[in-house]
Amino acid sequence: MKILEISNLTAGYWRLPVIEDICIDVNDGTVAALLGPNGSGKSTVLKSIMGFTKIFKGSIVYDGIVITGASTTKLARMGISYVPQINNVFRSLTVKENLEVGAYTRKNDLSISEILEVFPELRTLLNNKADSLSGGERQLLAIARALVSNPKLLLLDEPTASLSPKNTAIVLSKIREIKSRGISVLIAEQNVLKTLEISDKAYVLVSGRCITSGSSEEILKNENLGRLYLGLKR
Amino acid sequence: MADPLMYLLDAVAYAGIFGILSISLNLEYGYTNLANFGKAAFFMMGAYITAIMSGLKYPFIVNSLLAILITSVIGALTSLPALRLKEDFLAITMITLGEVMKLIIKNEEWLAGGVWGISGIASAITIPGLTFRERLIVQIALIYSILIVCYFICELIVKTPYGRILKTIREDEIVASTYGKNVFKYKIQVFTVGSAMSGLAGSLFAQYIGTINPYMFEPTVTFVVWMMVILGGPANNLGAILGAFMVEGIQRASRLFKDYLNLPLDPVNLQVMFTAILVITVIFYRPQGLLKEKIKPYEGSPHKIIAPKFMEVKSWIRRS
Amino acid sequence: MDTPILTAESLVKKFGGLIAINGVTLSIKKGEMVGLIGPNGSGKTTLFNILTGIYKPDSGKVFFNSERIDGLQPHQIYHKGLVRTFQTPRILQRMTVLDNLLISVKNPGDKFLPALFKRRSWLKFENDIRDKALEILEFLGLEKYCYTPAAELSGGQMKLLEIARALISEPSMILLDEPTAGVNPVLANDIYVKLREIKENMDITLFIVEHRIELLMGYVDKVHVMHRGKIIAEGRPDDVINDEDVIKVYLGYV
Amino acid sequence: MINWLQVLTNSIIWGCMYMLATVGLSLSYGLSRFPNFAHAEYITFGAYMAFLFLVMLNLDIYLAVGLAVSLSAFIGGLSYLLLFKPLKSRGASLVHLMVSSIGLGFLIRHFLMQTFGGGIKSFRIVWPTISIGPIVTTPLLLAILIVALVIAFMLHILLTKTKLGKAIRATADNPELAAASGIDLNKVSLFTWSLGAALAGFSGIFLAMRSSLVPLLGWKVLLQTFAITLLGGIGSFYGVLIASFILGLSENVGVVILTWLGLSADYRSAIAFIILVATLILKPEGLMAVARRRV
Repeated sequence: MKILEISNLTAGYWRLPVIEDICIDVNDGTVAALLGPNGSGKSTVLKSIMGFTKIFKGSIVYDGIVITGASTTKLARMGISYVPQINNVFRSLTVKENLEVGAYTRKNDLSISEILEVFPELRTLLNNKADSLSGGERQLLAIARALVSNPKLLLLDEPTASLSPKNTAIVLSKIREIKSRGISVLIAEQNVLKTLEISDKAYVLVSGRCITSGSSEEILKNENLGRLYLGLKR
Repeated sequence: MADPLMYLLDAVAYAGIFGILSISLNLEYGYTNLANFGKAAFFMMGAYITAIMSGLKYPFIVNSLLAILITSVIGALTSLPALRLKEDFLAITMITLGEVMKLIIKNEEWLAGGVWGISGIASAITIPGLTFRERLIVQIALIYSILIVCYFICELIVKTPYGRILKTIREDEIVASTYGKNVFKYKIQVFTVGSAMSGLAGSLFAQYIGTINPYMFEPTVTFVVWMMVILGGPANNLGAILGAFMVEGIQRASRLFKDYLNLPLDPVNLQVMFTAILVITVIFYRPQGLLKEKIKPYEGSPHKIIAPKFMEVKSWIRRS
Repeated sequence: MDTPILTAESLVKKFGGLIAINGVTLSIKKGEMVGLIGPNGSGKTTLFNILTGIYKPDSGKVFFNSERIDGLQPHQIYHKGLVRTFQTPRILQRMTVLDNLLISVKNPGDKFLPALFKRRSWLKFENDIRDKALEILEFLGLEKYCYTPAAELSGGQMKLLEIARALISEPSMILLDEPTAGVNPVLANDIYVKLREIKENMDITLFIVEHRIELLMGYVDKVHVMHRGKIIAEGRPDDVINDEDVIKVYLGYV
Repeated sequence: MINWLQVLTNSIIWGCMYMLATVGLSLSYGLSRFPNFAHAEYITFGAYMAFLFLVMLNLDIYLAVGLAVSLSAFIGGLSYLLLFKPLKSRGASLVHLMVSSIGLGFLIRHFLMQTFGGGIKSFRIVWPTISIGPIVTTPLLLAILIVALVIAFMLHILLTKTKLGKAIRATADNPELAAASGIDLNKVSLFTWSLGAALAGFSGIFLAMRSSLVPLLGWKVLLQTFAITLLGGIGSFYGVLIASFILGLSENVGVVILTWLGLSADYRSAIAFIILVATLILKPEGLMAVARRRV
């Protein structure tokens, strides 16, 4: 069962297509990774799913429904959560309030303790302003905020960028835990090897095109991965 | 007014005065993207300087030059802090500046006659023995010759390399400064020129109308000028003048309309409401204005003829 | 040809708690074509912004032609002969392509009074500079658009226009921020051919941020690799490509 | 001898009035990212509606005020729905938005002038004076104080304790992320605009009852509202609270100084202008800037 199916997507901003002809499938309950160096269009794929870009052609199907061009609010209500790479928390709100806003679409009441079980690190910070958190804490909060809405699909944009190795490990272990709760994840990352450890499937993007894809093992075994990744081989 | 021709001539004179304001705002907003919401303030300053000086029996030429000088200096001074601001902050500052200036004029009776204003301002050209209508025609001649001069100055400014830099600032300030232009300096200059023109317009207004009071310079004046530029077409000087004519025409027409149809409406209210609805409609459906900006090389530049020749020669060289 | 044109000495730039540039030292020789690569967020664009005066470094020095330029305003640095292009093309949409070029040249008519009263002197200058502008536009294949409003160009043509605009001011060095971003592969290759020509024939030093590594490697003399605000490798393209550290950085080992 | 206690009391009451008048402007500015110059006319509108119901139709005072405030809210919501929302979705520039808001303001003001006439009107209520120790006040001023404090407290609860209030703050902080959290930006904006206009209308009623009702009622405090908005930091409720009292205090102390200098007390608005310009030059992000972090 596929939770997300992107076919032949060409999208970008204004008149410049950033990604071309991208096909991505995410199976229910799995982690799929978008890998690639900077400028390869990973973020653009996620933003296109979330309705932030201009889509020139192609289609996006989520949970059996075509969502190409749907409004961001509607997508959020359908169970897609998104963590942008930057500006991913409400800086002027406290940690608790961030979580409460994250739970905006939930019908039933949110129990903060539920999410704090997954993110015990945030427990002591509940009344701090998000602005005052450290980089690692803020990233955890961003993910927690996206999770409290009980999404079916989580889109993560470079969650480990500019984090220390220790914080990177924490974030990655959280993603594993998220997967174990049956939530599908599509993660965009530059950090290839660490990401492949947690993902089931990966797509390598270079200059806006998908140059290779396959299960994580296949990708890892590829001897030419390094050169491929740098766009030196096609 | 009983005489329809007089009414028409009066409207024409007003349109001329507002045309000057309109092209000055066009220089600031249309070409340089400076949102000056303080037009009424500089207009008022020009008018009051002329009125006060006229009371001291100075001739119009001196008064108007002084008005230009003082408004440009005050324009430059206010622009120093204001122009570093973003568009919305600049708008707020300028609109409130107008209110403060009005406050001063209302309160300083010794200087500016307070709320009663100043009357008996001598007109610029006094030829004895003319009828009222003839005097009006002389006025129109004066106003329009100044309008034409202002128009040519603005056209000249925007069709030089200097004007090209103004447009660059409008399009992208960062590009302008990366390519070696001191953006702030250009903004101050434009603001100064714009203020000077508004002061001149105010000066003309005072000598034309003869009596001024603070209530003639409400923020509606600023708004009407904005209306002219937006309706006529920003970054098009002819458009700005066309806008001045149209807005003035619409305002007068709404007054006539009221008279003939006997609508139970106050003409001023009808005018303002109609203008407001019109400006909103234009912003909705034709944000670029009636006359669009012409994006082309300047008129009369010898290059127009040279360019195709250049291409011919180039390709000829390549072929041989 | 071994004199350095641009030297940066231990530059540091912090944004709040984030250290964007962490002690960058580099030196670029006159007439070289140098690439700058590195993963996302490694500080490449920030470095450009420091070099061109958009940001002030927290510490460190920048020398251009042995003159200290850190702390100068962008327009002052421009007048020293150091020009840049932008990643997302910053073209002036409601102006003709030709005007987009001409704004970059210092013109006697740039000042208010000369513009109005010394018409003859700047008109003459305009005519000369237009010929040069047309030459550059022709070199980049844009000559038939010279009177088109720039908003009507395609994305790739806008990138070319940016390069043209930098060229016409006769700089001694151009910083190019991803000259091929959003451009189709064929045109991207063309752009590099042109850049190489510029370097060879016009004696202009080029410093290029690029994410199309393959393309870049085929044309440049030297590459710097940035990671987490530091230069981690530099050298000839072949050496850098085969440098295990570089691949590790990209794959996320480090 | 100057009764400083009286000056302080007046400052607080003026602060309350300014707070009511400004909150809506600041919130809508933070949310929609442009200054709504028509806000001043919401103030006038509320006052005229109260005049209509209270004096012309002779309704009960509470009913009349309630109706007037609701109608102000309606006008605020309507101007967002019919004017600013479609303009924003058409990608109107900041300048176009500002010009349209000025246009809307004139439309409202002259509509009122047309309907009610341009002259000075009075609510014809004579307020007895009450002396509390050395302070002289009227029931109206006490009512302003109480209403403003109650509303400030309710706003505090709304913004920090309710889902809607948090959604408003979240949207002002980071609209993209708010949308990605499932917040309906239009709904939040509509609510904020209506609420802001309602409070402005409320303040208008008080302003008019305190002195008299004129078509320029709202425009006269435009300078003050913008000074408070910018001093407090655009979009910050607590900023507005603090800035209102700062302005109230500086104006009242200023009036004392002006009289002492022999200048007209009308110059009190110039004090707001000085504060406005000083803020823009020294600290353009305001006292409590958090909402507007545009990189």
